[in-house]
Amino acid sequence: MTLAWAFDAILAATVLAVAAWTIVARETFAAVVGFVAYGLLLALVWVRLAAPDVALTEAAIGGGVTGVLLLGAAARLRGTAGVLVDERPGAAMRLVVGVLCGIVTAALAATVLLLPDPAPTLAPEAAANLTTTGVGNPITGVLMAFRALDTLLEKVVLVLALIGVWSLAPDRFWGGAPGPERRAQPDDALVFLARLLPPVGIVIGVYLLWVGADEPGGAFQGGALLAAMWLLAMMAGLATAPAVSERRLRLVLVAGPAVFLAIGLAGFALADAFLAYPEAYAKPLIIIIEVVKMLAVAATLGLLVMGPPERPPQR
Amino acid sequence: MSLALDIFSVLAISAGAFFFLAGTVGLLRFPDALTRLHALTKADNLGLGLVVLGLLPRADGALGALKLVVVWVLVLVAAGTVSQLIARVAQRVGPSP
Amino acid sequence: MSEVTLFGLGASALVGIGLYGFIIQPEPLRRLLAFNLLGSGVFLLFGVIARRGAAAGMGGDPIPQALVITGIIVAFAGSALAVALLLRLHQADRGGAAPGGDAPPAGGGDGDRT
Amino acid sequence: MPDPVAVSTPGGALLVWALILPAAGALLALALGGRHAERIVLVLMPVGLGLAVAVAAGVLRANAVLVYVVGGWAPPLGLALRADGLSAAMMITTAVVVCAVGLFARADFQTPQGSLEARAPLAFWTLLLGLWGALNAVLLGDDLFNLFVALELLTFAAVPLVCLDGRAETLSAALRYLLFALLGSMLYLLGTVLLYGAYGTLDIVLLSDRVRAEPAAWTAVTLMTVGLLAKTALFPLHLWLPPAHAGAPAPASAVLSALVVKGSFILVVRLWFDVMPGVPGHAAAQILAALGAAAIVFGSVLALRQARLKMLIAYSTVAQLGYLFLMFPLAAGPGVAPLGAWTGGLLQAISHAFAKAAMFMAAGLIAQALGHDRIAGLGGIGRVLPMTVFAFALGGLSLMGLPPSGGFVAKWLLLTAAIDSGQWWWALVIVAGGLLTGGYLFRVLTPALADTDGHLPAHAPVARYREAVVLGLALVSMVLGLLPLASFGLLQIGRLDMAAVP
Repeated sequence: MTLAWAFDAILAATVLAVAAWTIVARETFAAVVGFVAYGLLLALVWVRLAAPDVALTEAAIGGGVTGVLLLGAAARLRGTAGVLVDERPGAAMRLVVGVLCGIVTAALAATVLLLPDPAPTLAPEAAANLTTTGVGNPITGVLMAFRALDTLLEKVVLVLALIGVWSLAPDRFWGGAPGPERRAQPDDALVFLARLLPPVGIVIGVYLLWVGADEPGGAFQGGALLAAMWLLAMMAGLATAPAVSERRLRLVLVAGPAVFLAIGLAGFALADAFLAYPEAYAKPLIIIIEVVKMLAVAATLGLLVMGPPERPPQR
Repeated sequence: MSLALDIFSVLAISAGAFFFLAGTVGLLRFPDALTRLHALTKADNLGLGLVVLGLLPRADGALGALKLVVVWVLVLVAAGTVSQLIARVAQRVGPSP
Repeated sequence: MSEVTLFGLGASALVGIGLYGFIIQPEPLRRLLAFNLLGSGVFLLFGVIARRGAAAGMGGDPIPQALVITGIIVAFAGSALAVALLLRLHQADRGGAAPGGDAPPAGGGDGDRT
Repeated sequence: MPDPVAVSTPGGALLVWALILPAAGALLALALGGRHAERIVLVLMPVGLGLAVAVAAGVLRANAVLVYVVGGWAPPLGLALRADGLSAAMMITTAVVVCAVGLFARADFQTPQGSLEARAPLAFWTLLLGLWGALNAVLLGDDLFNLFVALELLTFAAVPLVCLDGRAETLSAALRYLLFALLGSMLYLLGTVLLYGAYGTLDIVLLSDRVRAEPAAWTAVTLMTVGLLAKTALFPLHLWLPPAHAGAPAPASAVLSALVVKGSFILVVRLWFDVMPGVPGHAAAQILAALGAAAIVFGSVLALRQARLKMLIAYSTVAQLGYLFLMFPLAAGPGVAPLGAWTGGLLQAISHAFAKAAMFMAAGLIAQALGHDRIAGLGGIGRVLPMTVFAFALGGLSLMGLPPSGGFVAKWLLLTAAIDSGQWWWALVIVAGGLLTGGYLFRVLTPALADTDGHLPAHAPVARYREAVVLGLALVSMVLGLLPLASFGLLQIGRLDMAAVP
């Protein structure tokens, strides 16, 4: 037991060290690179906490896509004059804030230590009701059946965030495509990677979705992987960014929540409650929702990373 | 038989660890970006290969072993491409410290 | 103490670091980085509580783990909107793209027609 | 004792429609795009208003809460939607204000003839629907994590509205607003995880039976309250509100000031009175009310010193939010006075919503007519836009708390509760706040109504129906004061801390 405990102690110490370093590092770009490493280490912590689904999500979205987003921003802002930069707080202020955060940490640590010993858990209830959802993976059961309203609202959050990002574009670029003009001449190494990796990525993404019903995996993780592959292809110039006003793109974006909503409303008639699934068809319905959800999540995550339209619309 | 496999695993993994160490030392000691890149990519890929080799006998069944090898190949491809990209940027920017 | 509590204390420290970074850092991008640290600390607490609640043959209580997956995606959406705002602010500040350019006269929204 | 298993009440399905319709409308508006977004909002406005009234009627008729168990999975495993008197009243307020803003904004956010689709109109109408759905989700949610997702939905619908015109000031105001909101919701989530760790559920009704006064509960309520105060912009954490609400286009700032800040305020009320009645204790309530009092004084004084009309109204929001938090020490505990304080606090939230929306839209019309909104240059606007300035004055009356406005009844209830419970200092704060509010409103009204002996300021024409909408909202805020006191019984239904009141 002590070997595992030692490994966990080292892992936790490393995660804290990298986190502290990203805060105190002087140069923003280095801090963001540190953050990406931190995201991957965190995925390892999630594996140690026996949560493979969350480890996948953390690696794919927390470390990966968020890392790409922040790296892109750091690269664009490198060397430009800071904007909306408050004045650097003096030593006294830093001390006060440090003490405040210390108190918060101490309170949290005390609460964690004082948590009730027979930890209150809903695992037995979830296990008991899992069979009626027809899904093997309990987390997919919670996301798609028990707390389906959370997942539905969350997909509407993604769509609203995308509308918010698109609404930041100057008016004359509305209708155009996000991302800068065609890359000057992408490196052939990148083009090679962009030709080799996406097929593998797509296969793994679809596998993640399919296996998500019974094993760790799921639509969000698969969607994030597909988004990564799409971004890679676009960075290498192999794929062009879709125009914002393209009807097909809008339908793919809205299809995720719309199908979920339609099946939920059908629950009124077929299974006596909103977002309830008729007993026999629970699994196929959930799979349909997950497939459409994955496409919508892949498109939304990719477009969120690419940002508002930056090119005039081609008439 | 399993004893021999265990010894083999221990040897391979420790060799892998040694190469990782060499790569890190190279990263710290070498003067400029290009040589560091060289050290890092070569040593770490070899180190990972040895670790994977060491884990193969312990993997659960052929599928597990195949997954390990696929992981190694993907890392090889990614590391190779990324190091070329960084090298090209390093050349354009000039030998920064 | 078991490793779960160890990670619990680590998560509390992460929250403290994230909060400290969020308040201290002057640059918005660094604040966003600290916000992501704070978020991962909170989600780690969810994970620790899920692991403590392991029962009925599951490695951990699925409810908090599902909440974390939803939380990570919502936090990502927040970061994406913040980054887009930051980049657009740089453009507008540098006077690059004319802010709003030929926006339709959005009512008397903004004050002086300067 | 076994947990009470929530079961759907007859009128429950209404709650689902009230939540789903605006969200579905936003998705449809994005999919169809172009001019359809505006038409979808026009169609949904009466339907949404009807739903809100139906929910309120259901709650009144049953004299109990409406509950809907989503997906058939009862809490703690599944989620439930719960409409008590408070959420029904706030849903009607939300519906009326959103309908008024929708009618008002048709002139501002029309897709120009030439182009198929324009950025600002599509964004405004889609985000308005998203905002309406998010507010209903915040009011009806019965699970703390579901409320977190609803809060994020509200934030992502509100932030882009601030910088719709793309100017550098509004973009930096929006970024500061977003950073504050993200920090606030993450602190809220931190408190939620502690509650789940200690009590094993996130459902409000189940939590109110399980939560006891212990370190986990105190830490959780402190973190959640600080997070929600950051989103409600209470005094020390109000820095983001004035530039954001003043910079936004007029219809957007009306919705932001009247409704969006009230969403997180309602969650603080749910947390203190429904989830853990009595756990935060009297001392904590005094601190919260002290922050409210500081907000009233600080906001009013700053409003007095503003040069621009919209900044003055934004600081007035900071001040009026302070009144809402006076309710916490006064409304706790049994007895008649706390009942009055509870009704007074929530009535202040409702009448402030109507009055502030009317004032922001009036300011929008004045700025469109004169081309600027400098208070110094408002001379004679009273003759140019009589209805608008009259509506602005009515809204001001309600904020000052002069009879017969709704604000008067709210402040009167708070005043009597303060005196009955012997906490006379809050009574002083209320009266002082009224005087200060009067100060900064007359600073606007005197030049506006001044007799400029004949020559009128150069002005652009303003549509008559828009003035009527603004006047209508201001009159609603006044009519609230004329309703008999008994009709506010709706606000008492379904309170979890009052075992006596069903």
